[in-house]
Amino acid sequence: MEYETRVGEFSGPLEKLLTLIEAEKMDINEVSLAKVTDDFLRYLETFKKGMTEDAEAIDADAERKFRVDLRILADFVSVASKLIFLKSKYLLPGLALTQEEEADIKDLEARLHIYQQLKPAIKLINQLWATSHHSFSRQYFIGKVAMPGQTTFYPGTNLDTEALTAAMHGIFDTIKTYDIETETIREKIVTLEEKISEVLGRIQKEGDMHFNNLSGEKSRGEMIVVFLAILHLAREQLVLLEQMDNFSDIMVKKK
Amino acid sequence: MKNGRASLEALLFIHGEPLSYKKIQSVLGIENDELETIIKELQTDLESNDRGLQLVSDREKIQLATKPEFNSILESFMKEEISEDLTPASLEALSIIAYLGPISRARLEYLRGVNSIVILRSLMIRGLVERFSDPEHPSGFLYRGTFDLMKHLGIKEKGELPDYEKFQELLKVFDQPAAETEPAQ
Amino acid sequence: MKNGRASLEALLFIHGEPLSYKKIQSVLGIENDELETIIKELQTDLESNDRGLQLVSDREKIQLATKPEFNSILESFMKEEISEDLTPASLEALSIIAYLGPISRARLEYLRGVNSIVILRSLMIRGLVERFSDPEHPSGFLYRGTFDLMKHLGIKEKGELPDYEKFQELLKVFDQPAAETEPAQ
Repeated sequence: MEYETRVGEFSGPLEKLLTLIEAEKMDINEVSLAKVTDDFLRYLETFKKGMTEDAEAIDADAERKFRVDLRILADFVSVASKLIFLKSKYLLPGLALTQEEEADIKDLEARLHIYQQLKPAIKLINQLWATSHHSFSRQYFIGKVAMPGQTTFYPGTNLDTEALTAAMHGIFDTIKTYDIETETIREKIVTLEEKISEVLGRIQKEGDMHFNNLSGEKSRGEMIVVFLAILHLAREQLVLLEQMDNFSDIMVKKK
Repeated sequence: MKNGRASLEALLFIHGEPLSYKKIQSVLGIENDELETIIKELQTDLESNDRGLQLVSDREKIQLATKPEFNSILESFMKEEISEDLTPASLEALSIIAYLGPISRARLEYLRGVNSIVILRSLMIRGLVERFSDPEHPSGFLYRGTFDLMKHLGIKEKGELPDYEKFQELLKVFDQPAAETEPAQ
Repeated sequence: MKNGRASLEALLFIHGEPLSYKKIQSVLGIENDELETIIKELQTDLESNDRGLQLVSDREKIQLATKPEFNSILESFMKEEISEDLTPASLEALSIIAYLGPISRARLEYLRGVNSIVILRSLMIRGLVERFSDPEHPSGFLYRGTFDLMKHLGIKEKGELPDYEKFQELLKVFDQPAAETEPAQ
């Protein structure tokens, strides 16, 4: 299927994270995770950029591709937010992690360990796929398909128009569920671009301001996205991050 | 040739139809004499009571088939298989073909989200569906309901099926423009 | 049963697709024990270098297929549909399903850290993976590799995958209840 090409290019956040950690020859732990966070976010950005380009095309195919990408993005963002929490432990001592968030980070570590053990299996299947000799079987009742003009007709006892209509409804229900699931994901993602431009806008308007101000009354999830956006901006060197001492607020400054 | 019998068995097994001596020689890369020897060996093997297959041949062609002593058991097996009630999966495939046919296999599979080769074959064997060459892509095939199916459903054309218009509309939303025709087998 | 091996061979030959043990028992009118014995006998027969066929099996179903060593002879004959390349994501999902299947979507997604509905759909359309009702949770589904996958990889059963036992150990992680959450928020 055409629109799965994009999905295929990205194995997933765990694979990416593990690759980054292994490239640095580090073990899987909090320190190494915190260390590769920026690289991970940068990667997430390139993924996002590809998506925006797709979203500009308006035909149905591009729209579908965009929705598929959203699903994957959701998972990358989910991992990214865990990394941000972790990083924030080092950067924002004021933002104490809840038990749940600590558990999330432990869970991420555990998953990476499992993924590391799984990786050889993926290599093995890839090898088999590329080099194996195939075994072939016969078609279902080969040679028994009725020739034109031949009268075989076995409808069974449950075939009527109602049964066919019900089956059609079932198919379209499945398709609808599939679409709704993506819509929900879309609603839940606060897109990075929006946040980034929002932050930029406010900085330009009000000059330097405190991170606490910026995040305002928002939910924790959104606060993380704001933080993510700031990290992104800092990386792009659009603003400078300044933390006076370990326990203070972070200053966001216009460059 | 090493493993001549085994190669011949494998080849005739997947081909399903009578295969000419010439073709076999070229596929296995052997001369006529050697092929004759291998066929005789295979024939002798198949005579065993532990084998259920036999070679059917004329001067030019040869085919692997089941021994006649299993005809009755196999025929009743097949009859039972194709007269069973349609499974939910078969009904699903058949409904798409009835409502949206003629349709390619790729499109059917795309809508169902499942590989449908075997189900299509079973629907054809049951006389519910037929396959024909796609007039627009001569190398591809399309599937449609048979005349007997329409008669059984009590309709003259698919437009008479309940909610026909509605499903056509729904389909437009979901439709996929990419090339859909099934390559020739 | 007299001629058990021969009947089984003829039955699998005609049917072509994987056939369930249950169905075979009812067609041949034999009990499970006897069927197991017959299958073992047939398997032993097929090991001979003079035979070109083998049995592919998943303990519930069984199928007659050609031995992989005849691939080069047969490939030109079979228009293969599934040999297209696998994308990294498909490969990742397929490997997990091949080694750890039957597996739920939630577990697959836990291990991949990524929503896998699209990949699962594409693997099912290609006929490499199939979905079935979880016998322990009737409303849930499990995914497993298909016979077509095994044949494509040239194995007779999934236990022949390299280091199969070792990777099975990884399933122990699911004994901890925490490992069941879906990754997508």
